[in-house]
Amino acid sequence: MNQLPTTTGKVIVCDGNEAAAWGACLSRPDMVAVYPITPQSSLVEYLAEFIADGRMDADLMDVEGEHTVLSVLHGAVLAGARTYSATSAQGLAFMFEPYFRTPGLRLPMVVSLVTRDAVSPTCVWGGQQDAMTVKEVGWIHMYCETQQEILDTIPIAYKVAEHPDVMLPVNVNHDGNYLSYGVARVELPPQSVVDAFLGEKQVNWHACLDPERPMAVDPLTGGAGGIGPSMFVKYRKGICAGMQDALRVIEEAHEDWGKRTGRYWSPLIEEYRMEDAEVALVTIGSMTGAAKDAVDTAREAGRKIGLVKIKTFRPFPAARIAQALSKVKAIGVVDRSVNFGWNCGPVFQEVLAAMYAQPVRIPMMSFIGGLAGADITVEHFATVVERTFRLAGGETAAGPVWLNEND
Amino acid sequence: MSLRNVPDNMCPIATEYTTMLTGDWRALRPVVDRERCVKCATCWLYCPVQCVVEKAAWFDFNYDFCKGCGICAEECPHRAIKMVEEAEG
Amino acid sequence: MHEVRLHGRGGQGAVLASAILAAALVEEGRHVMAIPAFGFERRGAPVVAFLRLSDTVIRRVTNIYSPDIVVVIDPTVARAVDVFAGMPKGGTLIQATGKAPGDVDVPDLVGRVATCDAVRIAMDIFKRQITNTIMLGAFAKATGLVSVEALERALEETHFRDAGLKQNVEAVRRGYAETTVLDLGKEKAA
Amino acid sequence: CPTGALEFRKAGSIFNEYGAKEDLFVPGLSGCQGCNSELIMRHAMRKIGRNSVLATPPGCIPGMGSVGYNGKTGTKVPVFHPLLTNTASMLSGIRRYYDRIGRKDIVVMALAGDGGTADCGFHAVSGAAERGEKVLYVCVDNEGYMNTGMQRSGTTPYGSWTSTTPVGEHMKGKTQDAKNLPLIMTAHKCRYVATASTGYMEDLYEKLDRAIEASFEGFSYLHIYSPCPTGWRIPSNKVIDACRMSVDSNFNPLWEYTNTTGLRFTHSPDNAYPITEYVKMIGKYRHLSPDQLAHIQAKVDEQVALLKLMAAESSPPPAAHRAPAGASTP
Repeated sequence: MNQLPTTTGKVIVCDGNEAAAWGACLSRPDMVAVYPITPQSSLVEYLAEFIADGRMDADLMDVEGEHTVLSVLHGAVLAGARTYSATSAQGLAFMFEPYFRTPGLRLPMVVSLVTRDAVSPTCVWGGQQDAMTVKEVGWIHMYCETQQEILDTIPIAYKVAEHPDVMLPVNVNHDGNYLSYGVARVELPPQSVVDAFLGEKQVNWHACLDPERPMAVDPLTGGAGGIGPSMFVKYRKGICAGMQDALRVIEEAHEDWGKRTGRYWSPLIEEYRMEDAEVALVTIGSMTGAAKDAVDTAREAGRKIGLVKIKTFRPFPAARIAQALSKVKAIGVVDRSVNFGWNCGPVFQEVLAAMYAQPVRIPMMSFIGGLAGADITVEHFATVVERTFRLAGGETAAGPVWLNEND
Repeated sequence: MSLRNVPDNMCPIATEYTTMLTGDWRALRPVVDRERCVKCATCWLYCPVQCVVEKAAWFDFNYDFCKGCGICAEECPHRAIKMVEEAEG
Repeated sequence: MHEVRLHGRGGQGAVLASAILAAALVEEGRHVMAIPAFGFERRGAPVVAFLRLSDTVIRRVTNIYSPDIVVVIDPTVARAVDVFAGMPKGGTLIQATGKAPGDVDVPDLVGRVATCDAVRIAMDIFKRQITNTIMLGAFAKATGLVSVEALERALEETHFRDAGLKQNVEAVRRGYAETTVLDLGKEKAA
Repeated sequence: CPTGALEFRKAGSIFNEYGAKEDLFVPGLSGCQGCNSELIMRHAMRKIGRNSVLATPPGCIPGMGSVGYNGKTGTKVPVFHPLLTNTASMLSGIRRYYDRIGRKDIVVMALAGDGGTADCGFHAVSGAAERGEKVLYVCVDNEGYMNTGMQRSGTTPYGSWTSTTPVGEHMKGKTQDAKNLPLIMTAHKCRYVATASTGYMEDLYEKLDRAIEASFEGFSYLHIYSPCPTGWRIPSNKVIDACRMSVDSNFNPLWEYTNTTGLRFTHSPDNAYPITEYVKMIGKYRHLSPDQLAHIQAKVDEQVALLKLMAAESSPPPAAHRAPAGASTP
């Protein structure tokens, strides 16, 4: 191995893209495939630099587009490699064909999504429309709140992806602009800690392309009549089972990481000041910090409010969310993307479904903000708090509320 | 980890071979004239299904798989192969 | 908590300056969150970067709308943009200019003015108008929030190497030494 | 050789060398009667052997069962369906990782159709070639999407009937010329580029030898012309005849190219038959007008003239190749 970082809990100051690159570096992927796209570009530049400097012992595949980025990594995983890449928006769209195949082959890859609003209107700024658009494909999706959480979540993602009960690809998502370029204090865990945490890679024990273990990977499956359709169902159910098992494995992996580094991130959802809350906000990603500040301000004014942050969006931790929100009188869900067909945010839609089994129907309202790089400020959250309290007080839910509409 | 430990719902892979008896596609069957065959292997070279079988003094066909395309008869430089109609029934 | 806004022009390194300042502040044991304004940074066009610093964890990842400290690393960019926008009463202006602080035209709300003839120093050191690290020295002098030593250590952690590092260390030192600070008094700061 | 004696000797020598080698596909693949792609697959893998990883992107080759159906496989080496669009990319990833762990003797290869190579998969082929990935890429060119019902592709020749270039009142087959993919690949500085045909099997075997060797050093591209009896409307027993005539008429000239040796014909383009001798064997050209025939002949001559220039043999094609006097390009 080359001169990998020997730092012991070294503190650096970096943006989210560099934090992601460090998370990848510390996870020791064998192969990294890259193609630049705003706002991910500096992330892959960091990877290239790490490899050029010998800090990272990985093969750099600088290829002709995102479709090939994911495709070379499919080949590499089937040959036995641990892999990493990152993309965003139009790159993710171009990657979609192999992206869709990844969970079906149960390839335990980790790919960062630096989230961005997708065209049209043409936009190169933050938003989560890209990641939300691919939520049904079978990748695990985790959303990070801070630069440190990005770095820590990448090794955790490998641990989850390669767990024999899971064997699914993971997207570790961080918000374009605010996290990708936002600079903060980040602690680098020692390499030995990450090595011990991850253990031996387990990437192609289930499916491989190796003359020493010849097999056909992905024979045609299905067709009316015969065993084909039932086999197809079996594999689809297998992915569903892997997703449900992932809920447990994600918690275990976060717990293990916490023990080794002292940083315990909430694995599925984080409950903030929910103890006696009568009103709750639901947030996702980097908006959460400003929302917590707004919650504190409201608490100081004597209002009983809390917050639930969603870290893991796929698999959706429906039971945990229902449990956390079951006692409140109103819920305000803030999205950074749009669910066009339901005229609300996609997170709102999911929380709504999670609350279905509750004996009492709790009023909920959808807020959409932060599209196209817009800022969701503490003041915007004050509006969310106000509207949600009015909802609790009996006002009829109207929505969605577009937070930056009048900025 | 060996394949035995791979759950059968994990992902679509295959290690057992398919067997399809394409011989029943055949309307015409190649028949070798053993007197004329000089074992030049031209039929073997061009047979798309590679069902030509070497015998001691001539080349013959595995009729389980021969689809009856007729290339062997067409290409045989010694006109040692004839395509004859499959018997009905 | 302090909120800092840096104004410059594309190519002068305002964003890099905010990242170096962030690193230096972390060296001093503070928490930081630095965010560049997102746009197409083109050489010469006005550029803004934000930096929040605090002794406790900073949670909000948002832009800055009411900076109590404004650093202007270009002598003429203030003609193009309102560098005082959102500044609360008693705010600090740190301006790259050859003028004395008392000669800088500022609105009443400004409580402290610091000036540094950064372009002249830059021409001495770099032979080019790169004022960003010089103005970090000015920031240290004007605010006392960060030491020159911490800035030097932060420079060592960045991409600067060898001659470039030496020049930038000198830039920070001279920026600190050649900055004049004028307190406009309690009546304005109140 | 009119008596066939030469052919006879060559067939015997290939049989002696490879007859005992294992056919690496199961018997009973469901290629059409007389399928030339099946013939190519079986010979190619017999030559290449078990220490290989094989990609067969969507098309007739997996369609006939090479990757298998419903949990069974048709191939004895590691085999997979890439997407139609990413064959060369997946192979790049496999090869790079095997190189990284020191397993450098594995042949990492594709048996791909023209659609996945020249059309929607071209970005992957071009990118892998540009990066010099150590991959053997065999394109089995049947001039269209034969597996999905005979639609046109970028390599479908001018005038061809296909299901998306039909013959009707206003359109008489394809109105554009085929792209010449092997020539495009020479511009990628591949380690090896060659064209081949099952009409000249010994030439194909020799090129496979050189292509395999080159694939350990860089991108190696072999383009094999493969008439489709079903989609082209050829009697199944006449497929090899058509292969030979496609070469003998210069419709598909045989050549090879390396960076150091340049382009070299492996079958003389001189004294070629007129193109009419070839197209009359093939149903998809049955409707061609004299103008269309003249266009095809002119394009064939143009192509050979260019190849000759590249081979530094710039003498013009013989008069017998020329389009009939007075013919115009439609």
